[in-house]
Amino acid sequence: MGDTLLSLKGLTKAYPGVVANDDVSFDIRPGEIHALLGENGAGKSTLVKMIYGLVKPDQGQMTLKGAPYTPAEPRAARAAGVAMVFQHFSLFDALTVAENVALGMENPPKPRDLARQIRDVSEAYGLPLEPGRVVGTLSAGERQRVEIIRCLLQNPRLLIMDEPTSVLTPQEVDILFQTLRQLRAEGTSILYISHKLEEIRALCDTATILRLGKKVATCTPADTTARELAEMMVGASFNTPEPKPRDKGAVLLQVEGLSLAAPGNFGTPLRDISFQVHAGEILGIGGVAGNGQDELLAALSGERRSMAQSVWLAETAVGAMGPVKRRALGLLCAPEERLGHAAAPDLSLTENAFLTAAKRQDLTKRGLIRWGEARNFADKIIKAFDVRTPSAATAARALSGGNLQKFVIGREILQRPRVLVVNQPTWGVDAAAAAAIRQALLDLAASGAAIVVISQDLDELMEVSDRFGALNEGRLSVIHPVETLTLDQIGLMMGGAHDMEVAHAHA
Amino acid sequence: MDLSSINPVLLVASIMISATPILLAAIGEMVVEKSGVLNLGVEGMMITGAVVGFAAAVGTSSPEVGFVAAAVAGAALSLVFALLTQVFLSNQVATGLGLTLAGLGLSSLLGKPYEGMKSPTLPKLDIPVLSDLPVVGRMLFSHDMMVYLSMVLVLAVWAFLKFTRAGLILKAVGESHESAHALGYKVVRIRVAAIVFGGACAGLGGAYISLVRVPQWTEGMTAGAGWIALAIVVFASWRAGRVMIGAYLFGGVTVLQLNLQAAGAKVPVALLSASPYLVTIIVLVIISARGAHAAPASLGRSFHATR
Amino acid sequence: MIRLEKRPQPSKAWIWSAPIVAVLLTMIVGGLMFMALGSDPFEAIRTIFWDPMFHPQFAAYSRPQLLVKAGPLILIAIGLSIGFRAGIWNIGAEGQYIIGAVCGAAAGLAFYPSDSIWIFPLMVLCGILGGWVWAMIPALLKVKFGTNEILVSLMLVYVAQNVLNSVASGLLRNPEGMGFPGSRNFKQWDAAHNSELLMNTGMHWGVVAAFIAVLGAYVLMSQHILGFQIRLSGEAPRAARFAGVNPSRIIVFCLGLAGALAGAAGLFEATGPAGQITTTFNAGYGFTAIIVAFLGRLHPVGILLAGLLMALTYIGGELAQLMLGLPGASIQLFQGMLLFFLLAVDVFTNYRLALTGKETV
Amino acid sequence: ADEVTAGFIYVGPVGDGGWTYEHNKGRLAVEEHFGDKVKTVFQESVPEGADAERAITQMALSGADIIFTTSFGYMDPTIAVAAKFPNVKFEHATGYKRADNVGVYSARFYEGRAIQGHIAGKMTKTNKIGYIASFPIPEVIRGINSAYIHAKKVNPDVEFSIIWAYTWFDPAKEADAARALIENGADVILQHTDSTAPQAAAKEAGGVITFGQASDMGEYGPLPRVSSIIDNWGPYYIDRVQAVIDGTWESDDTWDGIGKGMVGIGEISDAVPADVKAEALALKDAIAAGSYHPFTGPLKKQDGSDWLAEGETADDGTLLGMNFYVEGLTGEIPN
Ligand SMILES: Nc1ncnc2c1ncn2[C@@H]1O[C@H](COP(=O)(O)OP(=O)(O)OP(=O)(O)O)[C@@H](O)[C@H]1O
Ligand SMILES: Nc1ncnc2c1ncn2[C@@H]1O[C@H](COP(=O)(O)OP(=O)(O)OP(=O)(O)O)[C@@H](O)[C@H]1O
Ligand SMILES: [Mg+2]
Ligand SMILES: [Mg+2]
Repeated sequence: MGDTLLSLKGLTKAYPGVVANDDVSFDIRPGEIHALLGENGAGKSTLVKMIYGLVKPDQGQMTLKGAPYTPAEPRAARAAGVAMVFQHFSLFDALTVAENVALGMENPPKPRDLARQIRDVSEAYGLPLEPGRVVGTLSAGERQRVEIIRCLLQNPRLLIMDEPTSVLTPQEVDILFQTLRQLRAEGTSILYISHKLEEIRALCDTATILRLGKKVATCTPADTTARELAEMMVGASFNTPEPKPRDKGAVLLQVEGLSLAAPGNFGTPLRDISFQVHAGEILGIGGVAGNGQDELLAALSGERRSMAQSVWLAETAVGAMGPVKRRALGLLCAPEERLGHAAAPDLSLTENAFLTAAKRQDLTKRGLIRWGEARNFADKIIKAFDVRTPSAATAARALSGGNLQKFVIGREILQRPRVLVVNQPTWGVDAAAAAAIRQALLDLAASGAAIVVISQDLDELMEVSDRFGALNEGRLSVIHPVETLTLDQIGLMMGGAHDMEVAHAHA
Repeated sequence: MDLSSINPVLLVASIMISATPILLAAIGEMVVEKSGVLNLGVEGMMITGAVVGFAAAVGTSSPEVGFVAAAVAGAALSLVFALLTQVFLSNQVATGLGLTLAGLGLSSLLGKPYEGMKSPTLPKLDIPVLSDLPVVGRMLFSHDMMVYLSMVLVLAVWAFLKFTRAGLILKAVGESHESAHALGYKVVRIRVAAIVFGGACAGLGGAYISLVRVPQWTEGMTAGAGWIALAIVVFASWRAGRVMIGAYLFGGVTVLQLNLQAAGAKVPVALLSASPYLVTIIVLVIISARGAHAAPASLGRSFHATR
Repeated sequence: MIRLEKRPQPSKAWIWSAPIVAVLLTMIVGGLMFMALGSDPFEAIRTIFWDPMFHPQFAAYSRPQLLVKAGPLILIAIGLSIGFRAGIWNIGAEGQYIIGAVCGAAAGLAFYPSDSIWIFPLMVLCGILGGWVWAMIPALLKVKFGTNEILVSLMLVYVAQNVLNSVASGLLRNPEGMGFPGSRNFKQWDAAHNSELLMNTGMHWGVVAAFIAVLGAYVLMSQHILGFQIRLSGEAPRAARFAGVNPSRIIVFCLGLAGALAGAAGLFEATGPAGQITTTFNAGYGFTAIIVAFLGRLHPVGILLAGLLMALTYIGGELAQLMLGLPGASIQLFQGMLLFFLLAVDVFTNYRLALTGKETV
Repeated sequence: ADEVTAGFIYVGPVGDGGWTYEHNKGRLAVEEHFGDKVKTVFQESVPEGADAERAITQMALSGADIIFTTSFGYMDPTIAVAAKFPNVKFEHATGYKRADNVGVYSARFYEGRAIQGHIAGKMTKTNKIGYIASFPIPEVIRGINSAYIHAKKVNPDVEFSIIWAYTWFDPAKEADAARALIENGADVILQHTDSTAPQAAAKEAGGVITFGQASDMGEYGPLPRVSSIIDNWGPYYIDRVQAVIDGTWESDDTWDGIGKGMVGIGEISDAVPADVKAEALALKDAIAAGSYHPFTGPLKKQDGSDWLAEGETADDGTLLGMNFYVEGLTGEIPN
């Protein structure tokens, strides 16, 4: 076994308008866990896609165990012993676990043997899976197991994982780490991408940091502080949001016994959810992806209706109203998925501003749209939230994720909501922009609005919210003030242990 | 009305003949849709197959050659659709409709010299023992080769989708082209292959009309069979076995309503002759009301890979 | 290697030039086809595109006929395009057209031979209603059961054709028609005749309605909140639901509008240019309008131009048959080509060509 | 004009093998007969409706001197265009509206149907005769009645089963209809639709006889096709064009049959027994000579009411508007 497993030299890949990777070189040793760090858009995913044969480098070479390595397609990469778990899952909802696994293998064994292998391997690594289940019915954590098992069945020499933990509970993260350490012990190298710096310090042997497509450093994470890592990624220091003093007012949003059936085949039902939010308060709702976050937002926005009495806006029962009426009353929302849900990709920013602001900003007159006013409103959002775009006539899909997110949040905040519900407000947004968005939320609360922040980023929730609850399989845990919670308790809440002890302790 | 005058043996036999063209076209279209592509040009490919098959059969005096030529012609026309939708990323609905229009025009242009001609017809297979059975022999075992071929094709497609890796990949592409691409499958290539297969099947179906069912060439002779084939795919919830049931059901209603007329049934003629379409609508409603869609998740969506 | 690369924004230049490029390509390839058929390609192209408007012998007659032919196509295509923008694929306009004409004609004939001025408005109203009702069938089935509207609307065309066969030789048959199928001729009954409004212009009420529809659709789609909701539903259904758009309402509205316009077109045609309800009075306008809608890129002004262009190829095609002996089928193929070329060229509005393996920055 | 142009408007494609095919044969006969003196133009597959009026107008504008519009549905458009072109002569087939420059012409196909009925009645073994009808219009009803009367005359047990196809020309549908009739026990198929698909279906079934319609369909003889009714428009067209050349053309109403040769009876094949053939030919001669009218009393209507008394013959007015079955036919005329 040589000194390096995979060596990258001068890899460069340009997309129109950006150089995603610019002359990147580093080595991965056998049996090490190598972290790849960088802000959103730094080029991490692009780099690993080149290693996996999905993207062809414009320039540069790779060598695997000393031999030139130029995978023309993923099949070649898999044959060379490279396996990958994708940032956005590459699974097929309507197919079974076994079929999904087979699709990711070069020469899958007969169905019966494969099913047995899946059971064996998944148990050996503590990631139990039922081969016959349809993937669409699995939770996010289970879906990731499918991806991982698919890789492990091929005995890879290099396993690439692109942000695997963003969808896992702390407990599941622990299990995953055990698995990865076990693999390292067996001699497998792991290239590990994550934004969670403490994780990386705990797990990884080496870290390579990318900024704007260039490699800026390689270091040993255990010897570097999280703060130092973050500054290397960003290349500068930035402000952390500051809460202003705020007074808790009357209850503005009240949810009582909200239950809703799952939408479609693969959704999560909401089960008996109750909570209150006061004026000037931020309620944080955590949980692993796919535990009812989207469904809760849809039930609050009015996309899905429930019993009138199950959602109250101040003194009004709004549960049976549609989105337009709720908005008119001051209940605004910003969903997680920016393109296609919060905004229509091919429509201009002006049109997207109109999308939710028609009533509150008075942008229509006898059914006709006052496009001039709509444009003014869009310009106002662009200015107030520093949205980088050529103009308000630009299509939403032409904006970068972070800029569009600022636009979407800005659109709701500038309509002066009484209650604002946001889901993943800084998902995929770089640190500086994320800080700005959090600051805006804090300011809005200070001005007397009630806010619900649904997020999978625990640090974010700890930073902005006054009280915290977690969603698990469509149930909401008991809600606690943030100051009283430890990470362990939060993990239990997210995992669905309905924290009876904790509840007693603070009763 | 004297229903007893209807001869059930002959009735079943002629249902098989009238169902075979739609069965062929529908099983092909089902494979296309399984790969996530909606080709509404079945009618255009069928009629092109009908004319080319007829011309080739007349030219070579061999109906077998006619069928092969029809399959090739249907496949060739479907390549136009594949080029437009898979390479030029055009809207599949519009392109399919355009293909039907172009196919109708092309076929009547090609067919001019063949109008009013007779073609050699496909001989009935004489299956030893089976054909000689009383009743069933005449009913089920004395048809031409294509009737059995269409059934074998259904069986083959069923087995392909259920048991083979290639079938699994085809379904995967139709479910999520992004995931399939990420795993390294050639989405466009797989879809083009499916489209071409669908085109060949539609061509065969068309040729069955012009070489066996009618048999002669006339403009517009497929008379909507391609649309029925599309309906049957939905009706069948994208399952091979049910495609067969659907095609035979439709063929059955079509033939039965004529038999009822012939037997002097006291039902308005307009209602009888609209009955195949009404039955199709009713079945579509029942199927959708039961929520058994099972449509491939990527059906009709364009795919463009960046590399 | 050349490959396609998505543009961040649709190209304005291509939006306008793509149809022109498509027409030019069609002329070139169509010309080659005509040459293969043994005609002079230049003469054929001239006959199709130029003669209907400028031929000394025919133009005075054919020019107004352009409007007569384009009117129903535009009227139907406008209705269809609005649904297509919302992702609702009504391809059964032919059936809605037939039923509209049948209902409108029946309503009028019930009062034969009254010469009240209300007859024609009543017929128009019933025509609209008839088309609307026929379109409501797929609409309600889709809303209630999620039934595929493409297939239901299409199957209903065949049903409508059977209804037409039945009433043309039964209920609506002209009692003075010697037992032949076909209604009374509306051209001979002034109260019900959709006559030319200005002599030798081809302008009849159906054409007027088409122009109003173009204008109305333009305002609806670009200025009205409902049009915005329709576009939103087609572009991003989830975003539409988030905005508060009720998908069922959009389905019912779009199919209903398309049905109403197709029904009106049928009635105007039956009482005007066709003159009577016969088993064959419907000349496939409902299907051709789909192509017109796409040629016009689902935009009202585009549809206006596409309808006129389509009418031109029809009438020019007839002249080419008459004067050059070109087979009618070649014209059909020519129209198919036009659509294909537009669809192909359209890719450049959203994508550009790029050379791979080269630095682009 | 030095050269006369004759125009033809066809409802179907020239190659339909039936109705339009025979009209086009008539046009070719005109070309052949006059040579350079007459030019012909035609337009095929012209839909009945708005497009017909335009097609006829454009033909008139292009300089045609006489225009034959060869389908019933062109009646009103022909009248309308004729009013705008007083110097152009129009001839409309199978209609009933005339004008100074519009004449009408049609053929007495029911005379041929009588002969078919006779042969059919004699030859059926199952006593079931299938009839593929197109639209419920007088011409078709006349044909059914005529065939039935003469079949019944020679075979009192005969029964007709009728399928209304609602099309003049749809081979697939015609083939299905023929099969359905055969499945119902019919061993003779009469058709009033234009394609040869029923012939092919009968051939495949075996033991069934058919008759050619509009054209001879001789390629299906001697079995299943045993004879045919042939439209023969050539002589009439030549006659009318000659009248235009001579300047003697006048609007008139022509309804000719076997006697004038407008309706031809195709070769009766050897599959028909000699005695039957002889009887059929005798019937044909009697009709041609005018000594026998196919609708001669005593005849009752389907409902049992009297229509024609002993020895009385039907008048043309009743025949032209015929909308009832004669006694003995079952089923209803759809409407
Ligand atoms: N297919 C593509 N076409 C054009 N630009 C692309 C494409 N893929 C990535 N990019 C751009 O390349 C840059 C790097 O993207 P990449 O996905 O590698 O970032 P990342 O570091 O993985 O970010 P994240 O943390 O958000 O996952 C970004 O600016 C992105 O917009
Ligand atoms: N973005 C928007 N801006 C303004 N008005 C809208 C918007 N979207 C929808 N509307 C319209 O506003 C009206 C009220 O919308 P809302 O969603 O409250 O309706 P609803 O609850 O479905 O109505 P109902 O309770 O009557 O069924 C509807 O006519 C809706 O079509
Ligand atoms: Mg990434
Ligand atoms: Mg990320």
